[in-house]
Amino acid sequence: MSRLLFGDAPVEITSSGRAYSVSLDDRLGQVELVEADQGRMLLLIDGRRVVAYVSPDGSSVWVTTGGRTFRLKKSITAARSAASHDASSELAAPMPGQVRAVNVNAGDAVTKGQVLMVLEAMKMEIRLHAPFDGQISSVEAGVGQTVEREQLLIRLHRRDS
Amino acid sequence: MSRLLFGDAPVEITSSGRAYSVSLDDRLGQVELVEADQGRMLLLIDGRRVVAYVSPDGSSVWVTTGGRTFRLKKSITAARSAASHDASSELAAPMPGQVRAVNVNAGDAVTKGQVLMVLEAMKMEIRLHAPFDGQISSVEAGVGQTVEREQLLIRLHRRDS
Amino acid sequence: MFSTILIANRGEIAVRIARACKELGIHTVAVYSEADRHALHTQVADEAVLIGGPQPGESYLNIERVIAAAKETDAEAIHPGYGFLSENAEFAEAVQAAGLTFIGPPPSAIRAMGDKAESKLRMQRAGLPIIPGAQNLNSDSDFVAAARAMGFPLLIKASAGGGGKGMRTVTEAGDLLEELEAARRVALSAFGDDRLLLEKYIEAAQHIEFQVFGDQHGHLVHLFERECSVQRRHQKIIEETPSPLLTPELREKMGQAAVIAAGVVGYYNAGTVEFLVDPATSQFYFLEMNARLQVEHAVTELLTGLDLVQWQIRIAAGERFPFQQEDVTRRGHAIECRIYAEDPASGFLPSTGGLLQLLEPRGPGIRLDSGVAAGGEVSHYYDPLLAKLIVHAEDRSSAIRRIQAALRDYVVHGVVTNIDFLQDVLADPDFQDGSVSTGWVESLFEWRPSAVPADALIAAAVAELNALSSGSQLAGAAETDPFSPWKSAKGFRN
Amino acid sequence: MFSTILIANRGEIAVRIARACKELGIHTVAVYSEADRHALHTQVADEAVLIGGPQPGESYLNIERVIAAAKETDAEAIHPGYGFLSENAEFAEAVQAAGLTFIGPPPSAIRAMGDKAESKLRMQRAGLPIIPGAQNLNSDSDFVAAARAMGFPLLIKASAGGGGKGMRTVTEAGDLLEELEAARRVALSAFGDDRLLLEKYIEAAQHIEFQVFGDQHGHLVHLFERECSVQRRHQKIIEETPSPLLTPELREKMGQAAVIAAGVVGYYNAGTVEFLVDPATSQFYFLEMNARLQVEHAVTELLTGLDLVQWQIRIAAGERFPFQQEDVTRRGHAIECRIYAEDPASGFLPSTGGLLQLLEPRGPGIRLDSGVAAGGEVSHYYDPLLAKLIVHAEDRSSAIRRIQAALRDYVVHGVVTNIDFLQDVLADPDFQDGSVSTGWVESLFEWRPSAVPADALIAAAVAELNALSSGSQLAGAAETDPFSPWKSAKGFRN
Repeated sequence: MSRLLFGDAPVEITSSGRAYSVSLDDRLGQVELVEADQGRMLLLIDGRRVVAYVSPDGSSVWVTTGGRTFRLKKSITAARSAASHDASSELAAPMPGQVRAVNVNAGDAVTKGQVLMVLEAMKMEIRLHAPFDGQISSVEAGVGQTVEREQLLIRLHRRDS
Repeated sequence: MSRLLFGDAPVEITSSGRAYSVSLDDRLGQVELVEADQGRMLLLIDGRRVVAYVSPDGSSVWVTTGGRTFRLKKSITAARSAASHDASSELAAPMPGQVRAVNVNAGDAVTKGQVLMVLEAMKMEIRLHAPFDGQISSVEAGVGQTVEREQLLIRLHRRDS
Repeated sequence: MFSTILIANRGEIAVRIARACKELGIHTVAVYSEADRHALHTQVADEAVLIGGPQPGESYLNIERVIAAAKETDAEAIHPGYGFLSENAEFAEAVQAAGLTFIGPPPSAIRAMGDKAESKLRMQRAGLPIIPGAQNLNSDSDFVAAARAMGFPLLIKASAGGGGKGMRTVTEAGDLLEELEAARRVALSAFGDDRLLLEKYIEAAQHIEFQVFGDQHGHLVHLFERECSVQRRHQKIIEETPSPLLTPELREKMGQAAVIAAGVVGYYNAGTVEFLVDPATSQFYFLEMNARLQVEHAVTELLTGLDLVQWQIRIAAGERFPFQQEDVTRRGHAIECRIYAEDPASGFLPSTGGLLQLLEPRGPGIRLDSGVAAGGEVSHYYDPLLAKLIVHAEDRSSAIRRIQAALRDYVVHGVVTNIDFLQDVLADPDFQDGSVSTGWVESLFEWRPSAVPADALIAAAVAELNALSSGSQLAGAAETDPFSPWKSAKGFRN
Repeated sequence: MFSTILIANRGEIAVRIARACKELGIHTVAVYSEADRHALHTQVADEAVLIGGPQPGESYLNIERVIAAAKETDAEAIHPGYGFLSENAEFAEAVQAAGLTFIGPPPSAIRAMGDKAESKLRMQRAGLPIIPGAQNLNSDSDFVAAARAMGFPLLIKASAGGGGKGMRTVTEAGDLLEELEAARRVALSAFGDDRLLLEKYIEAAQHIEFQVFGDQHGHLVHLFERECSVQRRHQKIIEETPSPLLTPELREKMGQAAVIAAGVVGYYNAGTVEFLVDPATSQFYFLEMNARLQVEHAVTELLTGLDLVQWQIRIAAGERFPFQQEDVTRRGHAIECRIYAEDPASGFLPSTGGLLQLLEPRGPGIRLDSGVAAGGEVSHYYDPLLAKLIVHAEDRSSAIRRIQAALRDYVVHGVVTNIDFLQDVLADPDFQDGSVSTGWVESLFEWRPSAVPADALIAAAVAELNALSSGSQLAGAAETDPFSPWKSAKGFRN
C-alpha cells in the first residue's frame, strides 16, 4: 500500500497487476488500468470509463480528465512552498523577467501592500507587494536586471509591533 | 567512407561531425546536418535548406522530401527481391488476405498471364497470374484460407520449351 | 433528442459522427472488432464495445451483435455511417424492431433504392432519364444475348450494390463471362447478393451527384451537386463542388430531378442521387440513389455551411429541416481528396502496415477527417481509406492550390499512399480545366512515380550513416511515438 | 506577384502568414531571435534567418536587422504580422526606402492612426462620434485637472499605443498619479513613447470593431464587425462575429463610419476600426484604428469566406480588391478563443515552461492557428499567446457548443493555460445571452479553478505508483516526444 499526497489530498493506493484499490476521502474505489500509453491512460473507475492524460513534471504532475487540466503538487514540495509563502521574509521572482523599478532601499520601513519592486515579463507588469508591515533587510536585484523564476529579489523582516 | 545502396542508386558518404561529403551519380556534394529530430532532419545540401522526414522500416527506409514520399529499399534486400521476382518459381501473397478462388491443381500446365488464384484483401480482388508458361508444382493454399503477406501460395516451374 | 447513440462503423466516419454527437451533447458508443482494439474511433467515443472478430461478417456486418451492443449500453439510436450496414434494409428494420431509432432513411426507401435494377425502372416511370441497360437476367446466355443487343463497351453492376464495388467495364464480348464471374464473387462477398445488371457504357461521361436532405414531415430539398468524375476502379478519389462543368440551367434541372427521385420513394434524412452526364449532349441519366451519408458529404458541408451529420441526427429525432430550397446557398469552392493506403504504381494495390510516422496538414480552410493516428495499424480487413482531406476556398483555383499545399505537408510512413498520385492528378491540365470524365484516370492520365530525387537519397544516407555510427537508429523512435496508442502499453501490461 | 516574402514576426501569426504565402506559390523567409531557434515558425518557412538576441529590441523590433535579412534573402516584400513593427511608420518607410514592399497600409495612414490623441480629433472633424477625453497633457497637474473635470472612473491610454497595452482604469483620484507612472513605464517600453491621454470610462460598454479592406486604387469596403467585449486586463480573450447585440441598422451605420474613418487617412490593405458601444443608448464612439492585421482576423475569414492574409499580399502587389460592399456576405457564426499561457487563478500571470504534452483539437468547423508544437518552450520574452482556436457553425449556439467541445479536447501540459477559464466564460449565462460588456470578466464574472476531481487524483496516483514500481516513469516519454524538435538533437549533435 502506498500513501500519496497531492496538494492536501491524500490518496491510498494498492495494486495487484492492472487492478488497483484506491482510498480517497474515506471512500474506497476499484480501479482497473485498461490501457496505458505514454501520456494517456484509459481507466475503469468502479466500472466507469475514464480517459486521463498525465505528464510528470519534477515535483508536480499534470493531469487532464473530463476536459479539465490540473497541476498537482506532490506532497512534500507542496507543503514546503505553502509554508514559505506565509512566513517568509524573502520575496522571489514569480517568473522570469526584467526589473523595471525598485522602490525601496535596505533599511526602509514598509507597510503591508506597498509596491516594493516592479518586474516586466511577457510585456506585463508584475508588482511585488510587501506581505506584512516590516523593514527591508536587503535588495538583491537592480533596475534593468534580468531575473530567473524563483530568484531572490528582496529580503525583509516583520516590524516589531 | 561508407558505400550505401538504395534500390539501384549507390551513395558514397563520409562524415566529419555534422558535415558530410556525399557522392551520387558522380557528383560530389557537401551536406551539413543542421538539426535532427527523431523522424525529421534539417539539412544544408550545398548550402540549400532541405527538410526531410525519415523512418527506418526493416530493410527499407521511408523518406519524404519536397512533399514526395519514397520507400527506399536498402541494397541487399532490394537486389534479392528483384531477382526472386524474375526467376522465381514461387508465387507469394502480395498482401494479407483471403483466398477466394483456386483455378489450378498440381500438375496443371499453365500459360503466361493465366489467372491461377484469386485473393480478396480490403474488399478488392487480387489475381495471381502465371509469370511464364509452365507447370504447377504445388498449390499451398485453399479457398477461404487467410494468408499473410509473403506467404507461399503456388509453386510452379518453367515448361521446357 | 437522444441521450446516447451507438455508431455502427469504424475509421474516419465513426470519428466524424462521434464529434457531431459530442457537439449535440450526446453520449457516444463505439463498436469495434478484434482487429480494431486500438483504433482511433474507439478512443474518441465515450464507450467502446467489442462486437466480434476481424472479418466484417463477424463484427461490423453482424446485425445481432450491433443491436445487442446498443441495448447493453442503453443507446437510443444507431448511426450506421456509410458502407457496412448503412444500406441494409433488414438492419434498419431490426433496429426499429428493437425499439431503437435508425439514423437514416425509412427501410422502405432503402429497399426501393437498394435494388439497382428495380429502382431504375421506378425512376423511369417517374419521368427521369435512365441509361439503357438490361436487368433481371439469369443465365449466362441471357447476359450474352443482352450484351450483344446493347453492344460494347458495357458495364456490369451488382444489383444490390453501390460505391462501385463489383462494377466492371467490358470492352469486348470475349471477356464477358469471366468478368461476370468475377463481379458475382465480389457482389456476393460485399452485399450477400450476386445478382447483376448490364448497362450501356457512356464514354467520357461525368459522374455528378446531388445531395438531398429531407425531414419526416414531408419536406425535401437538395443541397447542390458534387462532381465525382476522378475515379480509379470505379471508386472516387477526388470530389468537388460546384461541378466545373455544370451550367445553372442543368444544375436546376438535375436538382429538381434529384428531389423527385427521393420523393418517389418517400425518402427522408440524407441521401444522394447519382447521375451520369454526357458532356457532348448535356443529357443526364439517373444512375442510382445512395440511401445513406456519402463519403464525400464534407464538400457539401463546406459549400453550404451546414453540418449534415448533426442534421441527420436531429431529423432522426423528429426535428424539422428548417431550410427551404431558396435558403440553401453556396459559397466558394470545396475539394476533397481521399487518402488511401494503396500503391498507384502497382494498380492501386492496398498497402498494409504500421503507421511509423504521420504528420497531418493543418491551416485555414483545411479540414482533415482522419480515421488513423500515428502508431496505428492499417490492416487488410477493411477499406484502405485512411482519411479525407477537404479544403474550402474562394474559388476553384484557390481551392486547388490550397489542397496541393496541404498534400505537400502530409507525411505518411509505413504504408504506401496515393498522396503523390493525387498531387499529379491535381496538377494535370485536364484536371485544372475541369474537363475530366470518369474514365480519365485509367485511360488518359499517364502516371509514373517520380524518380527518387538526390535530396531523398542524401537524407536517407545521412540518416543511415548516423544510425550505423551511433548504434541507435536516428529515426527509430518514430516507431514508438509516445502518443501512439498501445505500443508502450504492452510492456506496461506485463 | 512577389516571389519571396520575409515574415517579420513569430508565433501563430508567422505560421499563418507562411501558409498564405505557400498557397500563393511564394517562397517564405522567417526571422528568429536566439530564444526562438527551435520555434515552430522557423520550421514552416522555406528559410530562416537569425536576427538577434531574445529581447524584442535586439531582434523582432530591430528595423535594421529585419531589413538586412530581407536583402540577404532577396525578399521583395515584408509582412509585419501584428504587434512588433506592424504599426511602426518608420519601419514601413524604411522598408520602402530599401526598395521593398511593406505589406500593409501606407506609412502616412499608420502615422495618422498611430497617434491616438491626434486620430481622435481627426475623426471628430470627419463627423465620427468620439469619447470625451483629454489629450496633449504634459505635467501631472494638467492630468489631475483634466481628470477632475471629467470625473471618475476614467481610462489612461498610451497615445502611441494599441492592443490595450498600458491602458489603465482609474476609479478614484488618489490612484491617478501612481497609475499614470505605471502607464508611462509600459508605454515607453512597449512603444518607445510615454505620452498618455485620458478618456471617459463608459461603464458596461461593448467593444465592437469593424474590419476594413481596401486596395491601392481607391476602393474600400468593410467586412462586418467583431464583438470583442470579453477582455481581461483590457486584452481580448474571446471574439465573435456577428455581434449578438448589433441591430442591422446599427451595423450599417457603424460599417459606414468605419469606411469613412479609413478613407479620411487614405487607408488601404487590412485595418480595423474599433468602437465602443453604449448598449443603454445604442450610441457608438470611435475608439481607434489599428493599422494592421488583427489577432482576431480569422473570425472574419470564416464569416465571409475570404482569406484576408492572401488578400493583404495581393493588394500589396497592386491587385484590385474585387468585391463591392454588397458582394461581401456573412454566413453562420464564428467564435475565437485565445489560448494563453497564463494562470487565471493568479491574476492571469503568464506561465512559462516546456510543453510536455500538447494535444490539439480537430474537427469539422474547427480551425486552430497555433504557434507552438509539443516539446517546444514557452519563454518569458514574448506575448504568452500559444494559439487561437476558432470555430464556424450555423448559428451562435452551435458555435458555442462546437468551441466548448473543442476546448475539452485540448490538452496542454507544462504551462498553465486559460482553457478551463475560457470554458467557464463560455458556459456562463451572461455570455450565452450575448450580454457581456468589456468590464464583465473583471467585475461581474467570478471565477475559481474547479476543485480537483477524484478521477484526476486517482489517475495521478495510478501513474505515480506505476512510475515508482516500474522504476521508469509511465508518462515520462511525453517529455521526449519524437516529433518534438531538438530534444533528441542535442544528443545527436554531440
